[in-house]
Amino acid sequence: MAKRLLVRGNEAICMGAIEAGCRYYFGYPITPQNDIPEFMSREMPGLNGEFIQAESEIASINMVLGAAATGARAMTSSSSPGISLKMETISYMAGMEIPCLIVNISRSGPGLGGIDASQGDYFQAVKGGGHGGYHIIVLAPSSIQEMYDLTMLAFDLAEIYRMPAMILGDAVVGQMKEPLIPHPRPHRELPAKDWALRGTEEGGQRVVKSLFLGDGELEAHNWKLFAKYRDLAAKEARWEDYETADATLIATGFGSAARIAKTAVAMAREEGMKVGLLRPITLFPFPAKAFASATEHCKTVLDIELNTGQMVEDVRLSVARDAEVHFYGRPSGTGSLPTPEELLEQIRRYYRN
Amino acid sequence: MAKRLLVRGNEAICMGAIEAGCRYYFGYPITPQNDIPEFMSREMPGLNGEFIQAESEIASINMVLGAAATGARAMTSSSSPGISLKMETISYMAGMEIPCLIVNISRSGPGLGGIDASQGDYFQAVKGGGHGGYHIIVLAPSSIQEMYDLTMLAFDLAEIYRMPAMILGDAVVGQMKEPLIPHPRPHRELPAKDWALRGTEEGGQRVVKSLFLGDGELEAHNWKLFAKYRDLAAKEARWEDYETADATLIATGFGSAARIAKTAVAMAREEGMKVGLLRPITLFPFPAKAFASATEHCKTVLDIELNTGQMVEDVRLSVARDAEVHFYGRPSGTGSLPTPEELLEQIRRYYRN
Amino acid sequence: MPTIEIDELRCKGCGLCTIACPKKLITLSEQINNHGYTPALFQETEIKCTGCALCAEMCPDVAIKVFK
Amino acid sequence: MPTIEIDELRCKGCGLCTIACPKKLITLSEQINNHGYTPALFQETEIKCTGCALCAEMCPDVAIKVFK
Amino acid sequence: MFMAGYGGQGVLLAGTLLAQAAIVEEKNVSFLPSYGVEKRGGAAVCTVVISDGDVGSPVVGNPSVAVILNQSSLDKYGPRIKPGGICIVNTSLVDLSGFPRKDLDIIAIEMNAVAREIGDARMVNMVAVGAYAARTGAVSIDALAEALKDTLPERNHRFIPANVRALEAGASLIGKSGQV
Amino acid sequence: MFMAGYGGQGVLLAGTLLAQAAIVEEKNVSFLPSYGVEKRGGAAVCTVVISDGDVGSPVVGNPSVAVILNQSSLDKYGPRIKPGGICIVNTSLVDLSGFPRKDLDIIAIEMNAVAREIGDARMVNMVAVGAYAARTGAVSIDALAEALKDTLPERNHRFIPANVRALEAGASLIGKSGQV
Amino acid sequence: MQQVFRRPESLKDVQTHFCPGCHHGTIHRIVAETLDEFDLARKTIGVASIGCSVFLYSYFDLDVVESPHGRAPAVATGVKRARPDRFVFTYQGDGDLAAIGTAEIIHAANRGEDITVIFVNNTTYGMTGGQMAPTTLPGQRTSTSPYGRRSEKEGFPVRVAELLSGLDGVAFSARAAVNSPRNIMDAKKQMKKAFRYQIEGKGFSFVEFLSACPTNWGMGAIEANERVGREMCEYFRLGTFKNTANL
Amino acid sequence: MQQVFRRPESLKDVQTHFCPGCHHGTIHRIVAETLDEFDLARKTIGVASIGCSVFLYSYFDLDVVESPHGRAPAVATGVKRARPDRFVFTYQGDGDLAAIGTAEIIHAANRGEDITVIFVNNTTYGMTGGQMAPTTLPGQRTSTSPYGRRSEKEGFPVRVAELLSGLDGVAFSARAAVNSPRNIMDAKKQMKKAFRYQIEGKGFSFVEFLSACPTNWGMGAIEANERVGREMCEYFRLGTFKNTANL
Ligand SMILES: Cc1ncc(C[n+]2csc(CCOP(=O)(O)OP(=O)(O)O)c2C)c(N)n1
Ligand SMILES: Cc1ncc(C[n+]2csc(CCOP(=O)(O)OP(=O)(O)O)c2C)c(N)n1
Ligand code: SF4
Ligand code: SF4
Ligand code: SF4
Ligand code: SF4
Ligand code: SF4
Ligand code: SF4
Ligand SMILES: [Mg+2]
Ligand SMILES: [Mg+2]
Repeated sequence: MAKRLLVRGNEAICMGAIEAGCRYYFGYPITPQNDIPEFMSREMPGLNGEFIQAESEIASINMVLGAAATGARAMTSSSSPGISLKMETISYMAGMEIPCLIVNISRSGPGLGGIDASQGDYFQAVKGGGHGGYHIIVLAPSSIQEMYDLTMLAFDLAEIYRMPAMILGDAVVGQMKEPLIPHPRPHRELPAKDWALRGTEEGGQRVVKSLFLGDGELEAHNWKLFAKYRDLAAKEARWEDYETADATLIATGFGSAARIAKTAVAMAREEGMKVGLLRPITLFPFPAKAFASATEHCKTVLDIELNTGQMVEDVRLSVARDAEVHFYGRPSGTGSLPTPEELLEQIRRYYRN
Repeated sequence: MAKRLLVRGNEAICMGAIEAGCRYYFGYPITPQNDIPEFMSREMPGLNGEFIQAESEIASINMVLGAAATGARAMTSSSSPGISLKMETISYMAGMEIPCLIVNISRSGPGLGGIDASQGDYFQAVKGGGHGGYHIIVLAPSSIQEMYDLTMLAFDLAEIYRMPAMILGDAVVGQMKEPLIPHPRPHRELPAKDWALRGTEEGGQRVVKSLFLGDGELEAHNWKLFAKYRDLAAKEARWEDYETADATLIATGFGSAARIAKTAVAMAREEGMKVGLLRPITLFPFPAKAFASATEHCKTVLDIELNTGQMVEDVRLSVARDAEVHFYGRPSGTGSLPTPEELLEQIRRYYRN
Repeated sequence: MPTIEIDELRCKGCGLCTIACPKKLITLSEQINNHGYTPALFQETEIKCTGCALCAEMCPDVAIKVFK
Repeated sequence: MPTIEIDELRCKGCGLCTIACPKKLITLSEQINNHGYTPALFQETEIKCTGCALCAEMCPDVAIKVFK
Repeated sequence: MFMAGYGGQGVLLAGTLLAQAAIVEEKNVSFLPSYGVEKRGGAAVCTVVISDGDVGSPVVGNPSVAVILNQSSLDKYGPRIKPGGICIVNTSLVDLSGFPRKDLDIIAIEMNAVAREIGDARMVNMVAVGAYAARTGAVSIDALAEALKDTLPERNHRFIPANVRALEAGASLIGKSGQV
Repeated sequence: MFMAGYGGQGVLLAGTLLAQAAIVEEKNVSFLPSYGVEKRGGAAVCTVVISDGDVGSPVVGNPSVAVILNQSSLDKYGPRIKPGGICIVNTSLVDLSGFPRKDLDIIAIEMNAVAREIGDARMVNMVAVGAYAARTGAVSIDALAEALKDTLPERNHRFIPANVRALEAGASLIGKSGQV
Repeated sequence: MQQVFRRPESLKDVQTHFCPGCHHGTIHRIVAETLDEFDLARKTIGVASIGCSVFLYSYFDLDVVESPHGRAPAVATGVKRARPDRFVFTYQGDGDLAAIGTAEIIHAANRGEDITVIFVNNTTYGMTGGQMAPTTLPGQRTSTSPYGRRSEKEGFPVRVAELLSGLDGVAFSARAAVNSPRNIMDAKKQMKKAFRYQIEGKGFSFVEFLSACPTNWGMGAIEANERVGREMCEYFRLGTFKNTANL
Repeated sequence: MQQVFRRPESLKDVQTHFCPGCHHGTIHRIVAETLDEFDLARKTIGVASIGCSVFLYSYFDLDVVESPHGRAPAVATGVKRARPDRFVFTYQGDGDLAAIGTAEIIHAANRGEDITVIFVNNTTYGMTGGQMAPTTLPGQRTSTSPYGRRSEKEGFPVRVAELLSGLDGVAFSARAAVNSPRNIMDAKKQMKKAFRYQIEGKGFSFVEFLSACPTNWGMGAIEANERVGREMCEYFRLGTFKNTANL
């Protein structure tokens, strides 16, 4: 057995980022993700990298924009209110086709809200909280190993598709510690960065921009981005399938909620109920086909989220027409994390043999 | 016939706001909505109001927050990138239950994009581009008279439901001139502002905040907000129904796209096709029931948007299960505004007798 | 005679009053109070409290009342 | 002999060169060019161009070449 | 109705005037401007839809009437005019010789010359509007004259007579020859 | 397994140690901390799930074992313990007299006293962990001792022997009486 | 015998969440005393910022609005413009005011808004666990400057009171400390002056308070209190930097 | 006969979109000449801001990244940290730098980032149609100060070059104008000094250019050019405000 380290989720992201070759971190403090800038402030100097605690979340994402425009792997991290502040620039980076990693260890809202684990930012992450109709890659880890692995994947996908990628976590997966098996960054074919700025002595002029004023230019650019999104959906949708084959009820959810739900599903199985779990790992692209095919035979879906209902819309848009989608939400705040026992109760409520 | 004035859309918003009693405007320049701050900078001083061109969009929405927290009617306006910057504070205001008006005369994106009419900000406006899972009221005028009327309505709904309201327009309805019939603000019962700050000499302490740390407090607050959203959906959904009664194809869309589509529908009718238009006026609350009942009999819906597909998700979530929803999008940019002739072509494409 | 009163439940045992008192009449207790702090104790010796209120001025928790 | 060359198509007729030339050798044309501007005209009189390039320095559109 | 020229030719003012005149005549109308990003020298384009009933789309794909004030506008928008439609062209700045469409009612007017004749070179837009009004009957010259009061800022009301002269000059060209 | 106390009692360190020991024993484990917003004086709570197979939910609604280090934790979390579960209580700070549940295996240890006895008042958490390990067999004391190396920062390795003593003291209380 | 020192009326009689020896408590009291002195409490609207002082409303018996991190001066601008008859102040930390809120403080100051800004400089982000702030001293170790602030990469501490006094809109700008009874007396005087500027409608007034954060400095309360006098007062000079009306 | 004045090489041979008499053109040329002089063009990454100068890449033959409105100094920070071997400059208007971008410029300056900032102050928002800027002069009418800037409500024009020179991280700060051949010569010298600071790794350098916007000032080019000398130079003093290495 390889050496297993006991690692906090936030730190697993840092370890994954460093293994992925990220040497530029720009951030601003906010609970519950402070472990990330703190870790990076310790590590970057020794790795010949740069750590800047910027004057704000807006400045940090713009530093990422600048560093990443030179082709470097760069990242920022924050939590919900801080992520909201980055929306304009994220839209720019999507339009400019700049790869980078944004980590959102989200907290409960709206507004200042609280610092508890929450999934209230699904819409913002997945539909595009910024203006102009763009998308970014969104990955939702539900274990510490995934915090590490998906961080590496995020950097690669971002480069392959030339777009920002986000890790969407929360205080549960961010603060939790679990065994982690570090491993070298897996090899993936990456395209040449023939767009990256470097001074014209290495060739002709390069411009990284999102302004398109020629007749029809911007529309064509939008359809080009759209084609990438379809490509992503076809090639990069990822999900975990747990005992859905014979299920008559499929529970779903992402990240920490799915993690809790999985135990509820196991408990239900122990009680003899045919229940499975379908957990989207990529929220964008959403694994719509997995839902479509699973609901070919299983007509009851129970979606569980730490909010008042967000991913449930994508589930409804994905399932077979005659499937019923139920929702159980716990918009989070102090003392509002659901327990497996509670979710089992919900499974019982909708379960039909 | 009452006196009709030829008025630009952006100015109709100002006239509506002033008639609605708004005396506090805070904004920052951005095309194509500069008529709004310019109009307000001329008018506010004479009305004993305040106009501030703030240092940024973020500062302006926070000035709105401050003024509105005292119970005053206050507003800001901007366009897409500037609206993205307001996301954090809009989430705060939703959480703090502060009424106000935000105008988004949106432009083409993502990023800097261009200044052409666009509907790329639907998701941001309707799903909540900020963090934490909140909603705001979103109204989508498609004529100059509506720019005026819906602005007044927005202020009233904002106060009744204690939440921010948005007018979502674009350069077409913003820059277009049409006859406007000004009229006194219609009477609506408004609740007392027993939450507005005024100094304790007028009673006990009042606090306007979004931080809730007590056990279960924040979750309860979220469900309370959610109940308002349901209430809104039940009571305040508004839409225009144009010849849908016998239609076998219903076109839909909002704002300027719907305006163009309406002519296409009329052209189709002239050709003898049974086609109608269902235009959501409130985007949040989305008139889901109108779609559900219209698609009881009409099974083909054609949604037209100036983007790559956003409202279409709400349409799909609303229609009868066996209805087919088609989408035609023109993500906008210079030279990409669709024409009625072009939309008629699309109607023909999906029309079955 | 001037004196002070320390609110044991408000006191967080920071000790700032102990250095503020020119007469050195305040010390920290050895005992932990309900909140886990060792509160300040006022004890006159042959030197008496002047009611100068410097201790109270220094107290971040407004835990000291001064009488004169 | 020093002289200048004005690129008629680049010139926007702002006139800044006309005030910059110490010899007053530049005036604006009455004729509109292709872009709708009245371009600058260089015309020596008995006073000759010194090639000082002050006109060119002032020109925001880099429409003037100077030879010496 | 669709009008295109370059910035400075008064396209937007002309469109606004037409819209205001429609209001004077108690018609419905929409005026939709559009111009390039650059403040100067860009193209200026507007669409005015006048109707007795509801105005639907303010955007028109194939206008039945187009007023074209400069060459690039003809090149760009000429092909879009509805077959059988009317195209009023400022031949002071437009060379029609290369224009291929034979299915249009083309009304060629040397508008700059006409404007100069009546004494104000800037009145090209008014000449165009006059010609348009006379040819289509969409609005009357009287309504246009009336509308000038609401369209021009107070301080420019002294120019109203000159504007009216230009409107009339434009109209008279149609009147004279029926078809120029 | 669920442990609760107030900040400063070392609840999170204890939880981490347990998790690390589970790793030493090649088990699966998750450690989930949670603490109040205030930095000081707030409650400190953590959940450690140890399993030979996959660890599912790191959140446990009704823990089968709870270690309770202060009064407010008992009041708040006591009712949640699974019927028939184990509740290890620090009776130095907790008064069990008002605790109503009779369906639990309650192990009362005066942990502060025990810690003081072995010479370091701060070792309450280690006493608790020792008792927990001995009672449940979830991890061995050896594994815990081993895990201390990874859990404590290098500069605190000199305290390892004291920590081990505290672990053993806690364990021995179970060992001695089987059931305290 | 008479009570010569008592809790000011506008300060609620509750336990704060501040750490032992945290100067926020002292500064709260000074603000409350000044409000009482001018009999302002009942016509005041306070603007809370995000930081350890976020619970302003829990401690002050005033109407209070919360503002997003760094935006308090903009929020206060909105409040004051809508209610020019009210007394309006913000209370902000150094992360809040001197980092994310830089634009808002500079422009509210430059506009000369008739508000009072109370600025608590403790050279760190207290609430989030002691990260580096724009006011962190050179060499100071924090959780995000683990090797000490390196001025060549991270810049020098910003002297806010001086910076603002360079703006024409600022009427009063001063720096005070609360690390000794004597400094506390001076601090109260500065606070009073600042309040008088607003009361008399004379424009933007600003007081920076040097403040200890024992918890994040990793020090005991007394040691932290001493650091204020030893290290902070040296870099951040106490005094009045602008006093246009000589109040 | 020899050509003694020619278009600098790093300036593309194309027509700009600038209005007649707009000083952006002149400033572009000065920047290009200085790049040429130091032979920097091919190792430079330019950072464009949002304003009339947004098309930087259309006019300069350089690698260029666009930045969101006001954020150019943060973008440049990212570029420079990732490529410390490249020459990095931002080119920003007064709306961009002195309003929305206040926090970014102050903190990049305070960190002493090794970049050069070219700041074009034309007392208005040019691109969006002439609204009031933080640098608009008292009494100046703009489309959002239709009655003239009222300093008591809208504050005084911000003197950015002076403000920045108060920050320890700033190595060089100067103000120049391009309204006369003589001022243009001086402006070039300031530009050269600023570039040398970066070339020699000596820290943050900044040049403010006073600039005419005839279109939005509602003036002819010559009149606008004169206003720079008459009104602007009076309020915004030309000169060097900081020159730490005395280059
Ligand atoms: C937009 C946003 N970013 C970050 C945070 C996290 N945050 C909370 S308080 C704080 C700063 C606290 O420092 P300071 O302003 O110095 O106040 P102190 O606690 O030191 O008094 C930060 C960054 C937040 N709440 N919102
Ligand atoms: C976030 C955002 N807000 C506003 C705008 C609109 N906008 C474009 S350029 C500009 C300012 C132009 O003024 P300035 O920076 O002074 O440059 P100038 O055009 O005068 O050279 C503004 C506000 C924008 N593009 N993005
Ligand atoms: S009042 Fe003065 S003398 Fe008395 S205890 Fe306090 S500080 Fe000491
Ligand atoms: S200063 Fe106040 S809180 Fe601190 S020890 Fe003295 S009485 Fe207690
Ligand atoms: S070079 Fe000198 S003298 Fe010759 S035209 Fe130009 S300014 Fe005049
Ligand atoms: S300065 Fe240049 S653009 Fe202006 S008139 Fe002279 S040559 Fe033409
Ligand atoms: S963390 Fe620092 S600033 Fe916050 S309450 Fe504690 S001592 Fe005060
Ligand atoms: S608007 Fe002003 S700044 Fe912009 S190009 Fe024209 S003159 Fe220059
Ligand atoms: Mg602080
Ligand atoms: Mg400008």
